[in-house]
Amino acid sequence: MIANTLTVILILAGLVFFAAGTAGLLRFPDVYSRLHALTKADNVGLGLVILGLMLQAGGPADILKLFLIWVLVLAAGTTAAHMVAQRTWTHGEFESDR
Amino acid sequence: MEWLAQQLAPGLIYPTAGAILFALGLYGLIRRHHLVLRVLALNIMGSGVFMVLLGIAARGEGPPDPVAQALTLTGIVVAVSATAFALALVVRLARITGQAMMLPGPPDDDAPVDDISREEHAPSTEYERERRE
Amino acid sequence: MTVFYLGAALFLLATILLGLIRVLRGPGSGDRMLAAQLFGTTGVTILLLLSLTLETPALVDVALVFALLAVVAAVAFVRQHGLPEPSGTPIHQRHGQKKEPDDDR
Amino acid sequence: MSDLLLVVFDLVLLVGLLGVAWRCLASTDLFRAVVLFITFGLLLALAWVRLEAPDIALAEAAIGAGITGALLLVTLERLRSIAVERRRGRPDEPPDPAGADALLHALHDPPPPRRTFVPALTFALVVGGLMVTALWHQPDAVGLEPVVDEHMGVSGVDHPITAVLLNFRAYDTFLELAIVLIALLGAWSLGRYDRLPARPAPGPILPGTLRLLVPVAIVTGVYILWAGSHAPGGAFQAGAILGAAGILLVLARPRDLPMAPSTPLRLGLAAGVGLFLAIGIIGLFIGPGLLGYPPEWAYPLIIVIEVAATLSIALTLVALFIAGRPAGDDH
Amino acid sequence: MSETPAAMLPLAISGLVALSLALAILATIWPRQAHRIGGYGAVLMAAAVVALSALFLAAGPEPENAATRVALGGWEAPLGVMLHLDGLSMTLLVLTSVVGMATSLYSLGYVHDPIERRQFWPLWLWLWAGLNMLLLSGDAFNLYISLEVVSLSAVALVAFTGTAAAVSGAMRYLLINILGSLSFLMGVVLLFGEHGVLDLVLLEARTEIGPTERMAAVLMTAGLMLKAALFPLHVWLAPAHGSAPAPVSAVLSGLVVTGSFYLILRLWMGPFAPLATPAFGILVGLLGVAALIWGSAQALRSGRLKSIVAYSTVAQFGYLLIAFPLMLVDSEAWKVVVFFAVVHALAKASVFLAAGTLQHAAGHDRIAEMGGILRARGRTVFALGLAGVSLMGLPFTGGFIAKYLLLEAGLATILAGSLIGVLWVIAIAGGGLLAAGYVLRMVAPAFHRGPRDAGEAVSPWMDWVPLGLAVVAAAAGFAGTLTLHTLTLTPGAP
Repeated sequence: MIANTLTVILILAGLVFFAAGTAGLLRFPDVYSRLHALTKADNVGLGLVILGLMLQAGGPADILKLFLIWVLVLAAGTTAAHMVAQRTWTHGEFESDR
Repeated sequence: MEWLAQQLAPGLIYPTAGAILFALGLYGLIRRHHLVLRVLALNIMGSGVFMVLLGIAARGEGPPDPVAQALTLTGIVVAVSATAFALALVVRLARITGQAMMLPGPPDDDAPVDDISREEHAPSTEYERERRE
Repeated sequence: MTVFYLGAALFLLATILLGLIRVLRGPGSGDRMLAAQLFGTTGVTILLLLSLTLETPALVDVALVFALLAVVAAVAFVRQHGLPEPSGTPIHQRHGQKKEPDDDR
Repeated sequence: MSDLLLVVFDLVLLVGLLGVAWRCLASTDLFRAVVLFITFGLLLALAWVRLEAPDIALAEAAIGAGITGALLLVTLERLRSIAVERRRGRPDEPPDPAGADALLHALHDPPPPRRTFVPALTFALVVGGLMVTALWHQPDAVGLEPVVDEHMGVSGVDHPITAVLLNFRAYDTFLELAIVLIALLGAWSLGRYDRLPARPAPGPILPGTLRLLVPVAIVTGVYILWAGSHAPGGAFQAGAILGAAGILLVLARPRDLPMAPSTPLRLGLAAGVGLFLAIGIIGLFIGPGLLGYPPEWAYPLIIVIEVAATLSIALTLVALFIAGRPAGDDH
Repeated sequence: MSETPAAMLPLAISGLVALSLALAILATIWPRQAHRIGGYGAVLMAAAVVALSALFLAAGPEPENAATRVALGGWEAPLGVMLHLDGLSMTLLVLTSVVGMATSLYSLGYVHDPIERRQFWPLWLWLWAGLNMLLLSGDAFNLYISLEVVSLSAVALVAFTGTAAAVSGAMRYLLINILGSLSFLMGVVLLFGEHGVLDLVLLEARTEIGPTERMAAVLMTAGLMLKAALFPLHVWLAPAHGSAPAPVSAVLSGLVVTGSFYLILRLWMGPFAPLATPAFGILVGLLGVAALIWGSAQALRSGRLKSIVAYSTVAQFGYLLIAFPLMLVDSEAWKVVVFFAVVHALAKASVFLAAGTLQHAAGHDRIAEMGGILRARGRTVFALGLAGVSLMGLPFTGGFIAKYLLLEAGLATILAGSLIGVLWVIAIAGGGLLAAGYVLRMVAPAFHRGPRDAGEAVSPWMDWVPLGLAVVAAAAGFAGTLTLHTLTLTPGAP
């Protein structure tokens, strides 16, 4: 019973961060600040949701798989954010948008 | 309320959405002239067909029909290979004609004729010379 | 509990549709790519929640694959210029093609 | 309550799908269309999940997110570099006027003329409308599910979809592997790569991430291949995942890509198809028929074919991504 | 093997499928030997098909059990995929093997460059395997997959020369092919949704007139008409066939387009038979007449040898459309249509191969400037003329018998009271006249006085194969009774 309430609380917290991420994506003025919206949403938002789901997970295998998913999304998020920032910084805004 | 829930069963909504996607892709294929957009339109039409197929398979209570899912899987792999070949052809066309648009035009009868059987068109001779450079 | 998971999944789906505004309006293509990356992450979360709602553990594998391949699109976007043009094709040799442009970037 | 939420989820998902598809086809900027198409693939995977087809969601995730997105983005870049090259005007050739706005043409498609709007719209509406009416007149579930269940015992695997794919309708799957191979042969006949120079990434981030991701991708691919016999998964999803890992390596090439000599590469490419046919011919003589397996040998033979198919598909998808045959092929 | 021929037939059918696929895979694995695999394989395949037809004729005395159905992998109809062999597919299989062998031998001389050989032969053998599977398959989704195999390899071969015209023609052909395949697949999905069965014979038993059947019929027929370049949807044919290598154009015009027409016939004789109303027949007939007129006009106007022949394909396929209304009235007319398609495929393939030889010799294929070449190369021009005569349908050729039987069917419709039959009769006779127009246009420069110029040296294959195929096309007239007898062994045909 406690697990259920804990899961609900954790998932709700995660949703807050996802909402923050999307709001940031829409509201922030330029690419570099929007990067924060992206990285916040996945490493913390997803992290909380996965913590919540770990409580419901069956055996240790599921818990490890969920943890692996979180690590992979972390890697993807950071790499994408870094490379987009680096390319935008070196090449300026992309010419295809004029 | 019951009628509404019965009408909105996934077995009916998804095939309808699939048919709309098919028509949308068809519309895009006819209207847009850029080849990459036309390839995207064909992919969207394909996804529409698979949505109709899987929507039909999901009708009724029991688990969905595995034959339909196997057909969809086969269809998706065929779609991705056709797309990959089409994109390679688009790049080759852009390299030769300088643009990636497919404007409807009559076949030009005086286009230079290239005959792979003739001697001066043999690529191996040019390939040898290029490797010697 | 499944109602709660479904409500959360619905909320996340709404955030994706909201994020589409950035894709449509986003001035730079970098913004669009970021939005796509965010959708990937949100998609992974929705899949995890749905795996509990529909009681199909296989969806965790789907989420795993999504998480794994989210980076491919991002890398393809950033390092697009990785692949030069194929050169000597059987018949084009005589079309007087210049050596393909070496990668300056 | 929960099925009401499910219906709302369906409606929101489908509205999103149709909206993304419409905006993707209506956008004048090619890059935006490709990003919208990648999002379309993601929403499509959610639709397959909602239709209780985890196998298809897995394939859509592996192929949509991994292969098609990267393929489209690289195609756009190639079109751009061709346009830049023509616009710069080759020294031996006067810059052709078409080249001036070639850059614009390359990644920008002007909105189409008004005159084709009405006929195209009416034609699409008629086709769509007739189809929807036909679909709404169809009876309820009439699938082959009971027939498949009946024969599951003999099929040699526990997962119905893998049974249908590799045993009941093995002929379709065989031809599908052939189609992937033919697409590659077609792409190879268009161009050749003499060498693919190494392009190490500027910073440590990308190589580091690749060192983490590629091994995990390979392990995941093998896991999904193995899971295919009793749970959603199988040769095509695994092949697409390994293919995507290969595409990652091709994009971030630490060293020169080896221009593999022709025969081993072609053996690898045709391994799936060749082994499938060989086992099929054996089945013709000692088994129930062409592409059939003697019942007690079904499981091991299916596993052998799936492993070969996974390797072939992964190799073929990476080669299709490069879209040029290796120089080793020509001398 | 003491078993009766009927028992051997299923083994032979599976063996033929396995053989054609094995050849294609071998050529893909060893590209350096691909041309040898292709050459010997072509002869082997032709021999296998002849043996199969001998078995088929021996096994099928009475038409009822003539349709041999092979369950692949031992799984019966609703679950597994069934191979289906009857008179109709047997006749077209023999046609495919004859034209295929001729084209393969011709390609030995035509594609002589080592680099190109390695790419040409695997694609061509996959195309041939795809055609064999298309003709043998009895399962709706399997037909879609075979169509994809044929389409992708055909497009890759059209783009083979790599010129701007070839690649843009191939791109247009690919887009139209994928569109046709998707619309065909949507038709299959609708039928599967309605009946839950994919096998054509089972579908035929279950279909009745309803919205789904009508929509599926429209979608599948439209998809196949796109692929067969039948009149209103023929826009891709001339650029694709005109700029492809000669053996590829011969196969495209002869076999790929005929294969799509075969599928239309199979569907409208099988699952969609109840849907064929007289009004629909007349509409298709009018399309046929329009195709005849438009195709012939373009052929008479065009300046290049290959595009004349490509436009003549559109025109001659007008005949197949005209035959639809005839089939509704006189149920035996479908055999005549198939016989006409067989003769047309043979003649068209030999004309394309002869045109390829002349183009190789002259370096271009503008008729106005080819007088010297035509005068010098008597053998190829004779092949061109002989096949052209068969296209025109002069007496003693296969074309004549086909058109005579078509005229007979046309007259039967007039006697049956429908006045539109007069239009069909005029169109059939007029079509032959127009065909005479553009065939003579191709051959006429040879009779003008002027210098002879043998042009580029031509390999013996390229010299003799067109002549051989032209003789076979003309001799098809004498094989009429045998072909019509084989066609009668199609159960379920009206």
